[in-house]
Amino acid sequence: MQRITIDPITRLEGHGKIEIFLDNEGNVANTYFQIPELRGFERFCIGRPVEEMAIITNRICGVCPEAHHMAAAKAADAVYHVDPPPTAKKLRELLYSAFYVTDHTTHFYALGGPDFIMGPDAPVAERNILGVIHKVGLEIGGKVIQARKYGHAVIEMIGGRKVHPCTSIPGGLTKGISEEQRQEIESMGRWAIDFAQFSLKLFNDVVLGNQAYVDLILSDTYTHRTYYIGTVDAQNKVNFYDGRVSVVDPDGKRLGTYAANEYRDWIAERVEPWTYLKFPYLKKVGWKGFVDGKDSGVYCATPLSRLNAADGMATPRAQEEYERFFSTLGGKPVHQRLATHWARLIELLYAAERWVELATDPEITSDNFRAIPTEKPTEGVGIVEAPRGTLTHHYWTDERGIVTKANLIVGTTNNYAPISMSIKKAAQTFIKQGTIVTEGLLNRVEMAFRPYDPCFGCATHSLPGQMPLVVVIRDAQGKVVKELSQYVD
Amino acid sequence: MSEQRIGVYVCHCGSNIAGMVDVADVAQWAAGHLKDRGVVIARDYKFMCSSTGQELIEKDIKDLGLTRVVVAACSPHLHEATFRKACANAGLNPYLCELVSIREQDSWVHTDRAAATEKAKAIVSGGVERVRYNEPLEPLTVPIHPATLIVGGGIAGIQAALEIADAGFPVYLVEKEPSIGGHMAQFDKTFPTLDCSACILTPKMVSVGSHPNITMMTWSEVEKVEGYVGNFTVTVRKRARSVNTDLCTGCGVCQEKCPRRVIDDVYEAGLGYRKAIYTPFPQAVPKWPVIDRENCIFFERGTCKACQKFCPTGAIAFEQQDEIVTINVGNIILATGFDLFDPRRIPQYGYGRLANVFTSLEFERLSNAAGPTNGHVVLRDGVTEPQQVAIVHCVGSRDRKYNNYCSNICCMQSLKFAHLVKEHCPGATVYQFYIDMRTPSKGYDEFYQRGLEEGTLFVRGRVAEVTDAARLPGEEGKLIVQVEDTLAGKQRRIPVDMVILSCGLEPRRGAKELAKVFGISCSADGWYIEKHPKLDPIATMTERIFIAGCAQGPKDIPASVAQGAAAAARVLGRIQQKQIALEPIRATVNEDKCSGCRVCNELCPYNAIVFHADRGVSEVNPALCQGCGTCVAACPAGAISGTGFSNEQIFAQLDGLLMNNISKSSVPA
Amino acid sequence: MAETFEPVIIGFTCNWCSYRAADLAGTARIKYPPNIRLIRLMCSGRMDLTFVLKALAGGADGVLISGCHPGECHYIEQNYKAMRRFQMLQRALPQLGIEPQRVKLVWASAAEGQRLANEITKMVEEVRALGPLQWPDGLHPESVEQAAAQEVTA
Amino acid sequence: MSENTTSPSPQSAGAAATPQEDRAREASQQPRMGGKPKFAMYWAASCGGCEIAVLNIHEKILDVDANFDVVFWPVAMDAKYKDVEAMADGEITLCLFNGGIRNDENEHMAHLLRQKSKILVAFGSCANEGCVPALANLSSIKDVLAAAYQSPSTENPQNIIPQPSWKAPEGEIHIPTLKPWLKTLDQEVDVDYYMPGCPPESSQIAAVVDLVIQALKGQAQLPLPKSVIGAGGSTVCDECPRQRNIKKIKKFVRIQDIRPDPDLCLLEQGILCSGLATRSGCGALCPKAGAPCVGCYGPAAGTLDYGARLMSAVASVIDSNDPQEIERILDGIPDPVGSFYRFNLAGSLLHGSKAAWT
Repeated sequence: MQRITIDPITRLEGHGKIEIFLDNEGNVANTYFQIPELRGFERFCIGRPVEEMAIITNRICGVCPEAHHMAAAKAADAVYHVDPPPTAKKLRELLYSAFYVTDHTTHFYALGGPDFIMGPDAPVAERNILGVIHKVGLEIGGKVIQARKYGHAVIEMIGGRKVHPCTSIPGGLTKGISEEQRQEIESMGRWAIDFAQFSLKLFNDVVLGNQAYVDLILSDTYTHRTYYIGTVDAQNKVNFYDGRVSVVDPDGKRLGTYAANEYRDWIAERVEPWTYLKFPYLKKVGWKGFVDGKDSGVYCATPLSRLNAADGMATPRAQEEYERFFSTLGGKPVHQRLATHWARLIELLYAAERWVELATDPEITSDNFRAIPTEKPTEGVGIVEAPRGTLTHHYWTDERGIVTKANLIVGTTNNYAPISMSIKKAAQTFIKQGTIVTEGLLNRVEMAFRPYDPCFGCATHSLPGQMPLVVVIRDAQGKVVKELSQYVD
Repeated sequence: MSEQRIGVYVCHCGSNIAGMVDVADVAQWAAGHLKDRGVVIARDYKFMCSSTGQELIEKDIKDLGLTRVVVAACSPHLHEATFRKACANAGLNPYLCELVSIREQDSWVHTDRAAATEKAKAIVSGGVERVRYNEPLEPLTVPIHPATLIVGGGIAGIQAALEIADAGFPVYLVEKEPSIGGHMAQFDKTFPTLDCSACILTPKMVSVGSHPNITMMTWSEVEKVEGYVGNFTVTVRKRARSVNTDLCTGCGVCQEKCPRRVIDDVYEAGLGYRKAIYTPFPQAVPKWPVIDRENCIFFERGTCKACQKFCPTGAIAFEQQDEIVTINVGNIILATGFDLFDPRRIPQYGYGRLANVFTSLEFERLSNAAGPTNGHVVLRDGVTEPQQVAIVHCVGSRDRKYNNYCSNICCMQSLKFAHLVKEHCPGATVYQFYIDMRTPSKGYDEFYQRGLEEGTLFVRGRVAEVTDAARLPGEEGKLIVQVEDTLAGKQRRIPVDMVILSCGLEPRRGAKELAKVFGISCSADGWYIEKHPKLDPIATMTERIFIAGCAQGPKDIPASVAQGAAAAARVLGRIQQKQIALEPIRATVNEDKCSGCRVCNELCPYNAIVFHADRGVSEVNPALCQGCGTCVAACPAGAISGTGFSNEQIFAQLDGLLMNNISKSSVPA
Repeated sequence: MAETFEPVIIGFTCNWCSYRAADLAGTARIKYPPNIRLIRLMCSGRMDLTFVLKALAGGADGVLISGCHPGECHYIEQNYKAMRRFQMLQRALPQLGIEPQRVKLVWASAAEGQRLANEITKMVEEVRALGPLQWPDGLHPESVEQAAAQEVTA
Repeated sequence: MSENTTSPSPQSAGAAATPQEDRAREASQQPRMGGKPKFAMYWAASCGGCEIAVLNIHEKILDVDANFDVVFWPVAMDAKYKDVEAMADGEITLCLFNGGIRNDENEHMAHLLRQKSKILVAFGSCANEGCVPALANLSSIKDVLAAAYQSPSTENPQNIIPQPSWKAPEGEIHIPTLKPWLKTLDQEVDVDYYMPGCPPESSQIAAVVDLVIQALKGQAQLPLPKSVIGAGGSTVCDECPRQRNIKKIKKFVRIQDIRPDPDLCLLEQGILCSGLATRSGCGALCPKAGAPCVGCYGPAAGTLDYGARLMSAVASVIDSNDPQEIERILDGIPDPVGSFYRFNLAGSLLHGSKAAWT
């Protein structure tokens, strides 16, 4: 039996290792997508004051610390049974919307987008942000940098720092914003809306305008019929900061919605001995292995999932794009993973619009951004939509508010099973009867998981380094017969 | 760090060390295992502190170019100075020498030779590592102000003041009462010689009053002490006397005319009266009276002014205000004396409840010819002479409930009382109720013998109760002393007319507060702590501040006088040096590292740390700093370093003691 | 390890009371076990908790901190600062897996050589009973791994 | 432990200094033929915040591109791990290494990049002192694994625990072995410079980039080997605008319990703020935002143990001499080690709890 080792995967914010085993006919027998690290946050949150969770758990991931900061802060609110004043909630959501803009921008232009803008068969050396800049023009590089800059400016204004914000505490925030800051935030937000629309237009022209890409998107290779989850507001519109989590089945039928503290009725996690990462699945449906379909509890939590799980977007421009999205791709739900890139841009637009909505909210500059907790701390769950999936923080404390138990289900983790499935499917598609494996395989495999924008930093609560994508083909004895890299030798 | 050349010298101290520690082995080990730590020579010698021993070191410094010296011998408190001097003689900065103790802390306290030898190696190793980080230091010298402040005008303070003044140096004598004299002025006779207290004290008081070098500040109290060693700035509050001392002749008319009689519970111990304007006693120095404003009718109602009307020189000055004066002095002697134990705290002795129970001080006044009864020893009724008198010892002393210590003077004062009773009331029976008789000093035991001969009755046992509840015939109208006679081994009830409580001595109320003002410390009992209980009972741990008399602990007049004189001698010696060299153990702030967090600001009891708001940094005044290092340990920025005890030195010593400085493999098993 | 474990205890004494107490113990030939090695500070207020942790990390099995009795500090009240730090450390030690009894604060006046000797004897026995601390050499964390090798593969 | 470890213990008695100096000297010489000096950045067990912080220097990133040959930077570009192995020793001029050493793979990369780099910079709190993940050093690996794989939402009846090597039906597969103990970079390999912060502030990164570029052009001097770069020489209070008075603490409070005076030192208000012991350089961001300093810039120069320093300082200003009252006041600090060693545990003298290795 042959085995192929892909270790690790490039331009994925975290570390993954893929083992592909071929049977004697040279067909894919099985694939293992392994996550190699664990930092143990669930353990060492124990004994810490719950108000520190927001600054401890955001060290889980430097790519989306804002998400952990929010989830932990909301959980701490719940632990103290305190309801932050509207201004506090709005400021947090404002920060969070700005964060979404930087994060989705980074992914689309630096990580996921290049596959499309440059084309899947373009040399890898070109399939990166620099390539994009060369193809679309230098000013786009400036725009991307600008978008990140603005986003981080807002994060620092409200969160106190660009990375690892520090201002959310049980009952609200440690500071508010001034009118001058508000104006600055608003004008940056308006720029962000234009940028989001520009990005959608870019996608429209370069990708949707190219039948080959559309076919690729719609091809079965990148399609899985799974369940989808995503947080929605009272009107069942997509919301990143707060709401109930909506669960829809592969036919798009809503199974129901759950509140943060009900998450364990819906979600369970499975442990495999060959990876440090767990596999969440829908408890009600149950774990049936790495298969899709209605009977398998495997679900997906991505921008695509959020669109599938919601009835629409809460802002006008985003809503238009939402409708166009589903009409173009033949109605809800959309199962084609590559469409996630598009969905992400629609979320980018929503985030920018929400940013301006909140920046123009009359309450936003109020100094009533704190409520002092009065109740005994007990237990609480906080849920937000991280860009890479629903993020759940759950803390139990003693009467002093010291954490006695912690449970974290992190964005990317939700998608571990579907990603593994996508990888296997891609491998099966491109390795047949011992076809000589070419780098094409590597690109295609990469394309299979890149839509998930997987961040195993979060997932493993660690973010170790990555190495270039290398395929090692070994024979049954494990001797290396061929080695390929992404570079054209 | 530049390469060090270290010499190690292990002392035998005869057999004191060599008897328990294999000194040769220690020296050899050091030469071998500590070679790569900079040790170039290691010797052992019989007596390192001997002149030959010191020469050994000096020679090596010159010949081998030693840059550091470690001596393993006795406690640094004994010979640190010796070996530092030896290094200095050889041109090596004395502070580059480290003395580690392998005697007091090793050979003398351990019994296993092997273990003691291993420990000695560790101690040497610690010293070697530490000395590598010793820095050459220069002692700070500060000039000394020639004037001296003496607080307390009792006999000890008076003695000290005269000694210094006679030597030609200025003295400020601060006394809180209107007159100097202290407790001694209240006594009639003094044991064991029974000479008249006034007769021997008054001349001294007078010469203080008239001495050109002594500035007396009576009716005054020290409020603040600032500045530093050798240069104190003292703030004194001179309470308003309401008498113009330039005009007052001390004729005393004002006191005659003053219509307000006040019970005098200071000088007369509550037995007699004084006026609202008064001098405590006829021989008072200074002679000027004071108006006690709490009791003066004018200050109560705005009328009267009798004194003013009659004052021939118009010296009465109601408008006078308290005066705050600041004086500069180089040395300070505290002679603040004692307070009498208040026997009300022992209710079963009935003082305050039973009329004819007296305190020792009350009896002093009773027996004093110048006292309220003109020296007639009588009961409270003022007429009846007592037939039986009981003297109770150790009242408030040698008693866990009150004071553990022996008040030193009570036995003798009780013997004196017994004698005086017999002198004033011939035929009276006197009982002494004692625990132990303590009469150690010169002529004291003879006085005790005399008491015995005079027929005083001694009952050994602590008095349980003094009561007026008669139970047996003959007890009616008497005070009954209930006691277990531990010699006869039985309970006894002894009816008497008068009971004298020989009260113990206690620190002045407020002694602790005063200690804070002067930055010295009190023992748990509240007495001021001397620098060394045997070798330096005069100095305090705070440079330039000395103690004399009962402030340091209960003592009799000769001892107080001796200590006053001794303190004066110390001060004179210091003044003559004109400047002091201070151990250069000081904290310093690195201003670049100081963040101005102000953690250190409140930590210094000597207010040596000042915060410069403009620069946002703290600074240590080296002259005020005493080198305790508390701020060094507290500085969160590590911006404060302490010379002599730097982190580097201590870390290094730790590594040495734990033998982490030599590769584990080479550690002898 | 030897049959009977001989703990190493580092003692920090102040220059005025506890070091003199140690001297007095010597002068009076009062015996106590040789397991303690003293470092003289000017005042217990100089006691930086770093000293204690460095001692423990450096191989000491226990640390004794000693100074003048409260109210008798040569520097008036600095020993209270030592006390505050000590009490703080006592709360941290258990979290670090170190028995609080391994670090002790003992007041001893210059006159209390006997008392100091007794306290040392007592502490040596207590630490002996606790067994070796033997903290892994910080600068060579491999020793940590050896210590925990069996744990690595859970 | 960082550069400023003034411990005179021979292990750190500067013995290692010489090779550094050589490397640093070479590095500051004009780059040899082969064009621009080579730049690498690597993440071990870190959160990626350091990478984001570097990206946040925005336009400056182009200077890096202009002045360096970026040979290895996983997050930003594809490069072959084998390429690094193929490099000559010291071929990489400047390597920013972030992340702690959590497993044997991190260890391997640390040694490889040390070998290949002239200047190895411990970049960010994790590499410098362990950062928050080092709090895992308070527990045994057993407990860490149990907390993860027996969590309340995990269905794991057979109590499966991931294994470093596992026999799948198709063959044996491996994942890295977790170390019992998270290490800092310089506990694993020799480090030339230390750049603290969680993450290092972008402005500081930009300044350092400038300096190195200048130095490579021979227009500036590289700092002394083993020194801390991209940070201040004092502590956060130095940069904190809050008003400070003498410190006397009668009561410690948790931040959610009070509405702090926005202009007054937080510690003086009883909120445990680490600013006083934490190296300056961030600009006191957290205190300015009304939150206490959490200590991410690590110890000030000359500090051997960050937590011990902070504890000694804070305890010193507790306003009581009565043991009982002091205990009551200390009750206000429910998690001393977590609070005083939040970022520094791996770098501390003890590195963690005995629990981690027994």
